Amino acid sequence: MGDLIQIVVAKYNYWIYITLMMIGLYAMIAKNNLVKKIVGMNIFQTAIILFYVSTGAKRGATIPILEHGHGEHGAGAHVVHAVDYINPLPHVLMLTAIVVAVATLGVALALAIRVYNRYDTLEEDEILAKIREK
Amino acid sequence: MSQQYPALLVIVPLLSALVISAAGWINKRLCFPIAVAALGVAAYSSIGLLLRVLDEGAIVYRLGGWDPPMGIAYYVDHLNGLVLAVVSVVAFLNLIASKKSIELELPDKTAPFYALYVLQVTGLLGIVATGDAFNLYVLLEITALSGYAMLAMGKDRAQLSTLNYLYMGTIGACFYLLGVGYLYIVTGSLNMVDIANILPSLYESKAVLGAFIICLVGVWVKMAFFPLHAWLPNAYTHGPSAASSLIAPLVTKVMIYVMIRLILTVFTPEFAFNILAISKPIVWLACIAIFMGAILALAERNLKKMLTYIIVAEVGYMVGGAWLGNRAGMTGAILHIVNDALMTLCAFLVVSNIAYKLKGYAFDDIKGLVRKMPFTMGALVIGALSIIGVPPTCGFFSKWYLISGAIQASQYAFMVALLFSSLVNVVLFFRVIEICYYEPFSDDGAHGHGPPSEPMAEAPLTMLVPLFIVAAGLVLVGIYTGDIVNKIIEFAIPQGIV
Amino acid sequence: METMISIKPLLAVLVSLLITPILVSSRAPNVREAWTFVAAVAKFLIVLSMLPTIMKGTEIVYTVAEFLPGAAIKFRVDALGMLFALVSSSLWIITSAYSIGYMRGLKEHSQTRYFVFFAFALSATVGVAFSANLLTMYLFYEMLSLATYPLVTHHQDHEARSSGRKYLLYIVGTSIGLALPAMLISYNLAGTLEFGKQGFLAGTASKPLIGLLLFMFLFGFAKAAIMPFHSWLPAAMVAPTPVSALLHAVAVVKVGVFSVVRVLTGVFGTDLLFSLDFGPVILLVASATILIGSFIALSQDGLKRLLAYSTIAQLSYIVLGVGLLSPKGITGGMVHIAMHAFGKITLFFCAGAIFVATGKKNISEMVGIGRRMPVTMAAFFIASLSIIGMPPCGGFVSKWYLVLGSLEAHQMPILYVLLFSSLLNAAYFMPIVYRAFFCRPEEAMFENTVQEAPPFCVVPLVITAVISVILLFYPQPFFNLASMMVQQITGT
Amino acid sequence: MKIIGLIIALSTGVLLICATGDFPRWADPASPASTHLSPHFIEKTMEETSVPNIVTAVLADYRGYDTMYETAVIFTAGLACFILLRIFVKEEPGDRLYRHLLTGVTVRVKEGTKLPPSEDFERIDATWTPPDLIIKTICRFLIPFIQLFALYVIAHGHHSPGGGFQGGVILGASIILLAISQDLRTSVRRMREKLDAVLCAVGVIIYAGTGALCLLLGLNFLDYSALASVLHCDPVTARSHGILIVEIGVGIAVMCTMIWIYNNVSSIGKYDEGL
Repeated sequence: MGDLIQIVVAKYNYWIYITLMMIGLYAMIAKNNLVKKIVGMNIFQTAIILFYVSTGAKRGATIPILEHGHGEHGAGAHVVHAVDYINPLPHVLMLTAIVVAVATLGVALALAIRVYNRYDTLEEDEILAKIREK
Repeated sequence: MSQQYPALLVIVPLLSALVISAAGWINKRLCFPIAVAALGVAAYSSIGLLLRVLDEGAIVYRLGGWDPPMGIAYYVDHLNGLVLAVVSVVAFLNLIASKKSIELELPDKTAPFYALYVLQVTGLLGIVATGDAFNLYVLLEITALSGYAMLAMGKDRAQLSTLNYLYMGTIGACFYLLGVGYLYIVTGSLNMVDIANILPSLYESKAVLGAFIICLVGVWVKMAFFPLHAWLPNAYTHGPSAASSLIAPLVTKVMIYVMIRLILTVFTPEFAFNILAISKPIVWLACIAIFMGAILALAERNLKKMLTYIIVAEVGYMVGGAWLGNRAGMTGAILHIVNDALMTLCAFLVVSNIAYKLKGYAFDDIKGLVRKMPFTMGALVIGALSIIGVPPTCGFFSKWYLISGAIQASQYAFMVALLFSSLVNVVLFFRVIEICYYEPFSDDGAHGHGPPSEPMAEAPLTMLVPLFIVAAGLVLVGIYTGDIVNKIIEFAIPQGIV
Repeated sequence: METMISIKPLLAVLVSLLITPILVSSRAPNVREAWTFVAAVAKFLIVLSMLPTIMKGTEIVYTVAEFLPGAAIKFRVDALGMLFALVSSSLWIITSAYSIGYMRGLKEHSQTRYFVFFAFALSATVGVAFSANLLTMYLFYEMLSLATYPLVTHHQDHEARSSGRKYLLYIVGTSIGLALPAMLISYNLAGTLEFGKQGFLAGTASKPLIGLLLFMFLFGFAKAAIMPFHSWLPAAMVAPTPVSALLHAVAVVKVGVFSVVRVLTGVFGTDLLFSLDFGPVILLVASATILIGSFIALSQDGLKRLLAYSTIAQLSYIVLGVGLLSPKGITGGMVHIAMHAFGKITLFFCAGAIFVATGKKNISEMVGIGRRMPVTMAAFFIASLSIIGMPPCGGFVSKWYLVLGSLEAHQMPILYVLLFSSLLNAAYFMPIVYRAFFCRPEEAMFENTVQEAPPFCVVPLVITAVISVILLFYPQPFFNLASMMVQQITGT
Repeated sequence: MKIIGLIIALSTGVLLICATGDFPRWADPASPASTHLSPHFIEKTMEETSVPNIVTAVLADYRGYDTMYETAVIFTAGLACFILLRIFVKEEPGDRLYRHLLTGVTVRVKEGTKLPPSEDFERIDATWTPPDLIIKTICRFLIPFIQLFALYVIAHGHHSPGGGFQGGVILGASIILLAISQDLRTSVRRMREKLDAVLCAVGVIIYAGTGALCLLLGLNFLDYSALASVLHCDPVTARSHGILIVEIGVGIAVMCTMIWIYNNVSSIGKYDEGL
């Protein structure tokens, strides 16, 4: 039991993101309401963003913006040590992923509006029933 | 200039898509020529690129001038050189063929549609060319978003099915992204070749296994591999003709390419086939996919929807072929990417011709098609023969390699599944041909002289000519299969796979 | 064995394909028919021009495209292929003439389609004859199946539709379901598909596997109409008579038998079959087909259906000849390809001529027809003699060699099968002829106004009947080719 | 469906949890992610691109290609919302309502007739509600500052957290705030649909065009050091400037796309009063 707690604590970031991801995935599959599915999708994507960003963390390091940054480059520049700054790459990647998530959300909402206009409901079973009636 | 082909291939369409979108606000008639020019350049440079690859071997293009693990690089070898050429040519032909149908189906939104079309092609080309695992994800999303938008412009329940596609597509892409994240944590790299170099020491790692599985499942969702296929038929059926005839031939095929790339380059065949013992179950899954695709297609009374189920079965062909783990199977899978793209394009162009001239493409609507649209019908027959796998059309030859691979790997179930699906395809297509040929019936005595001839109502030339080119391509690719295999695919498969 | 590279085989195949655009685009029936004739004659001449080379023992080879080592699209003309190509291309000329008479006589619809697919079918037939390997043969085999589908369903009514389904189901179903995998397995065993003198499977697989492959090939080429995959043939008789005549008496079924023979000799090799003792199996299947086919023929009233069952039985003679695995038997089987072709096509022509002139299809309605159509029925008589295997007709030669072969192979039961089936043949043909000529005037079912069919119909059937007779006295072209082939196989 | 969903979600979770077994501990400085590529970025950025904000440098230069497509993705989304929702009906049949701004009198105009062009009248929907005065005034007051801040965020992306995306979103939000606090017609008057849509494309064109310019100047696509000859500076500074140019492009594209998406979604493509 103690071991398990140790494992969980050492990697708690992953446990949190996976829990969130499972919630999102479950909502996407099991929810009947199309907008709730979109919400689930967003939770899912956010969980992944959380996961990536958490991998960038580095104990004892600060945000990846160089001090004394202004001006000089080349020979006169300050020596920079990698251990002092956290990993910038996941942040960059997640900036992209956030944008993608927003874009997907926009399109999903637009589609949901179209569906609502057509069927007057956002409940999937009702929509399917209406389609079957025709 | 030939040094810059890899960039031109993707940049020209991207820039043109933007220009089209802007030009649409000024003069709508500008959009189509720009799109044609852009895809023409893309097709030209992709073919030029393929020829260069044949001469010089793999080409690395450093975007931004940064060396690969730091920056993003395009890595074009024989495998993606071939796929690039197919994608750009298919997109180009379909664009020309679709002009009229876009104008008919979406009269006031041609400009954004062309822009999305070209963006979609950009995304597909980028996916194929890129050598960076994360870049692939971004391009995947461009492809997906433009695809959703185009498919949702259809009639009936298009929006609903596209929304379902969006959910599934997002899950697939997110799974892939997760897989890349896992790989990044254990390797620290995003470049495919770099990852492959680091991985051998990590083959035992659970993280790599997890990354592989989650990537694979993500890609399977995107390609509609059997139990994950539910989004595909409706989304493709209800979309506008131009969109489905672009997306149906290309998207699933490009996703197959991604899977093969993951197997061959990122995780290496050694890992995928030897260390993981999952080839057999996956081939079994592929068999089920083929069976189910075929059976579901049989139940359809709508030509376009029937074709979508055939796509589901064809995805099974390629996944199974790739996972047979031998050279013949892999050759078959790669060859089938080319062939299936052309075959599906041919079939969907026929559907869009039908949709252009007739009320719809349900079996009831296409009665007597032979007399109304004889040329379209002829192309449908050629496409059907290729999908069935009759020599000398190209479909036969990829099936040949796939079955050879199945025999060599002693996966007889896969062989049976392939033959079963061929037979079902015979039934499917000859049913269609019968309907087009006999109905409506006229039983004027024992000596039926056929129904009274109806006036011919053939689709316009701009739709027919690309269709004929594709139909001829099916036969030509079949005849030159030997060259394609010996000069391109041979080099695309690493020596390690026997 | 010398070989020679020449484009002639490809030309022979393509010549009928090349005219199809002209056929499609031509509006006038005369132009269309003229071009069909030109192509038919050209094809025959090209085939004929290769004959001397082949007789000298040289083989003509031409590779179109190689897509796998040992599995190219490749032509090779040897004695066996030459024999078959000669038969089919010469009969195309005659059938073209007959088609014109028949189609015009009945004012058939969609004649363009008819002639186009006929041309396709002939290309495929010659393609099969000249194939150098299993792949090429399969290619043309499938092409033939598909090209004949529109011909079978020419009438476009319910009956044609269901027959067309049956036709495709049997032919394409077996070729994809049995022949294709058998071909692939063979390729993976031997690494080649090239027909060899003594096959290429020897020493590559165990007896059960060879047996399985034999089964798959034998039934996979369902055009050979070996029971139980025979019932497409009677169904396909809904087609117009020239189609039945050329395709279902000559081209299609012979392609099936030819393919079986090629596979038995070129893939398995007679030595392999002999050493593994598979000869009797083939003989059993063939004999069963012969006898059952003949019995069913006895009970038929529809003339074309009777001829169809007769064809089923006769085709198995050829398989039987090869199954004997003795030189004389094989020779007999090969020659039977030619003899049966000329005999059976005459019979079909006659059936068609009767239909054109009187509209009658059933035997029971043909009492006394010999008096109204004496030429037709005389030809019918001669041709049925040929099929039965009696002098003065060519059929006698092939049957004689089959009998000799069965003696040579010490297969006495086969001898009885041959004799008994000849008896059956006589039993179903002779009553027709008898009732056609010898009946009381009040029994005759025809008005005096009934005339012979148009000359386009009658002349071809007279020609083929005459050739049937000539072949008894001058069987050399076919006979020599057959014996050459046997020499090549046995090496003696 | 619920049970299937539960099973799928749980099995995915279990798979992913198991796979984390071999991960390095959280925030471990010795993890491969922190030792393989990132040291190069951290230590060389200043030297190679002259940008102190490493995230900006990696975003717009090392992985600038990703970012270009990221901008393209957002553009695609805008285009997608537009094509899906926009309705180009000339005018719905029925009477139109106009409100006299000074008096608040509503005028109903019969179908087919037109109001004389005048600044005093504003078109309104049947469901029009007057905007709250406090909200309206405060928002009008805030918007310029928000926009100013946005420009700062874009321009200062080299040295502090920020950049084109962040700035663009803030800019877009300012216009959207206008639309929310008053109505959509007001914001569309400030930012016409056509201008907005064209600017969307222009933003991405600035990015991709900069890349293409590098290509035309003889180096690889997006290799900003090629701009040195145009900008008259050394290649490293040219990279820094190149990043600024593309960040501006990103800012424009993101701003306009945000507005575009909002306009289409909030008015369901009718471009009326909006929410």
